[in-house]
Amino acid sequence: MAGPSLFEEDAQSVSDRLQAEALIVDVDGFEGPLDLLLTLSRTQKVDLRRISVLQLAEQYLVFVEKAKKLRIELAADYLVMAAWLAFLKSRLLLPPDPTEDGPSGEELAAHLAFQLERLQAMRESAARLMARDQKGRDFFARGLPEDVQRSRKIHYSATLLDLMQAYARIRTHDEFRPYAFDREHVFTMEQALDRMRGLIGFAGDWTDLVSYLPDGWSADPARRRSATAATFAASLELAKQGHIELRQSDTFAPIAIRRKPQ
Amino acid sequence: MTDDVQEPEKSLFEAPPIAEQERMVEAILFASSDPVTVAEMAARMPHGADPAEALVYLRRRYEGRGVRVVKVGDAWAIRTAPDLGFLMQKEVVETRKLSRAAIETLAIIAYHQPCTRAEIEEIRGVAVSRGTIDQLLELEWIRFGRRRMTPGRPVTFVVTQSFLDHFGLESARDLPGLKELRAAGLLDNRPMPGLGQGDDEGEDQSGQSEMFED
Amino acid sequence: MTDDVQEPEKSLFEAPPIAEQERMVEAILFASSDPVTVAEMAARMPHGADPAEALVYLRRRYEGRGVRVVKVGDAWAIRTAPDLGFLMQKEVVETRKLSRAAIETLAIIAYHQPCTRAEIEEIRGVAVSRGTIDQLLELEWIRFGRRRMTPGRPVTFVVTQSFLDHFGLESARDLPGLKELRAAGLLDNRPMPGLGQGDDEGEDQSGQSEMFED
Repeated sequence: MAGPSLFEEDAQSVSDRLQAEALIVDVDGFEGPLDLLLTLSRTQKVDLRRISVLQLAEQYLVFVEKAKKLRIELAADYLVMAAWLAFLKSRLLLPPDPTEDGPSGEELAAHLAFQLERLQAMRESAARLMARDQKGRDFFARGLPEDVQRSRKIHYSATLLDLMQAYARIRTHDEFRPYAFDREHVFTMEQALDRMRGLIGFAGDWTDLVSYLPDGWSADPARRRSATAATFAASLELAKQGHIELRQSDTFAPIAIRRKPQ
Repeated sequence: MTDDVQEPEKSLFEAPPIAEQERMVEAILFASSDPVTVAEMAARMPHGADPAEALVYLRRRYEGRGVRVVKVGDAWAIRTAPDLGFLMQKEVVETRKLSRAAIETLAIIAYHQPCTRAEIEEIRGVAVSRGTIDQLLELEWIRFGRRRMTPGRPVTFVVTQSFLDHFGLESARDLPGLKELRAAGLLDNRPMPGLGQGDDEGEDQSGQSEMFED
Repeated sequence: MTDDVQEPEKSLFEAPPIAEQERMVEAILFASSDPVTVAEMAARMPHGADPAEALVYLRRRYEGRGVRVVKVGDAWAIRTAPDLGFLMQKEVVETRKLSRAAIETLAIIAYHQPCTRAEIEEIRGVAVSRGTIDQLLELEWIRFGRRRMTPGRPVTFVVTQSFLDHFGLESARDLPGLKELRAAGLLDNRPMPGLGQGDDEGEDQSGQSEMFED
């Protein structure tokens, strides 16, 4: 790999040297050290596959030296590349040390050449890609697309289980109907109190409580029970308020009431 | 005017063949976001081109196709053939659960059919909204039955064959009865919201205490 | 299930004649500015229709016309013939704004996909700025691919259908010069000798074959 061009830098033409200076001034224009190497490689005017990596390393190191002299600050990755190329150069120049492990200078050089070739290939591919016919420039999509109308179709789902549960829910609801809903067959204490307050004025003598039951509440047992309970409760309330007296001659004997004498 | 710069000189004098003009009109109509007038086409096409004539050919070419060349005001556009409008509709099917009111109403009709609206309301204990009945009619799960021979001659509702198909029943008689529902654990004494729990006895007592407490 | 109700029964078994299907595909493709997949067409067409077959006819019909039927990935679109681009009012081409870094990054992703950021940086020899990737993602020319099954599980990038559409490519396999590049070994992931990057290799190759070789 060690080409004869090793110390040919001085032999470069004036235009080449001017070009090299321009490279340094334009250092911001490079997209990293690989890009710079690719540009430098063009000065060899050979196919990238036949490039002299040693010569390239030399060119790069010269570039970095000049940049230092001109007090141009190079980004760290340019300096890392310089150090690596210096190492590569020494590997290429010195005979291989059999005690040392690791890749040979040739292997490293070949890899650098591969990287350069690959970058060049990608550049060319990018250019070919961008040179293709492009949508909106060379060919065009439909200018007046018709929107696809989305119509929503709602599909209602219900299973047999849902149906049965719903029915069960309604039927269970029935069984739990609150008692208070059955007003028809319930005689409330308020109703009994109202009724007795009206009647008590006439009850100077002991009268059976049963005779105070409202009309139409004696025939049906359920209604009779409700009316009796309400009337009894009302009479207790009236007794407590001191309006009437109660008496019962024996357990389960008829209960009689009369107006409390003033 | 700007075309002059772009177009080769000869096009100033020699118009492209009409087939080529037809291609141009086709591309212009396709890519434009608005209908294009003949004058606009002429301005974009090479000198000497006759877009009106090209349009005649293009229009004929699209006769009976999936899209047509149509006149919109004094301009031209390519539009979907009217009989294919259905392709521009995408149906999104959304599955929803039937509302509680609807499923309960449906259950009552299924178990009690033929069944009037008043009967449904009596069993559910709440009014049945018109929307609920309409929804079930639309789903074709219920239909109108014979009118009831009672005052007012109310309409009745019965379940349909679709209903039976949907729920995998041979007939409405196959619906499980109350006993079976209970056996299946569907009639458990689950607490009703807002009501005291428990059995009938507790219910009675609360009723009684109500009687005595004021 | 619900479709059965809507579609006439016969359409389940009798598809429309192929000429009619061709019209339908024509209408669907004309109506859309984005490529439409065969599956999408089938979903909108009557049961039993075979849009793929109809496309063969339609494509032939538009050969040499002002618009063409083109394949974009696994979808289809109608686009104006490229030789008629001069007739159109050009859009502001986004590629103007694309930096050299962005264009190179796009090409690297297209040719090496699926491709990690580290691989892009390795090829370009310089860090990839976040903005570059963001710009390409925003253009919807690249998207995230599967994570690489290597330490750190880095994300990969792949090109999109929009990318193919924009550059008039049927698939990523049709990228210009792809075969030559591969034959020259320039798409191999060749690690720096002496560096322990061996693990990546197998992964890369499988990734490539996955993208390009089916």
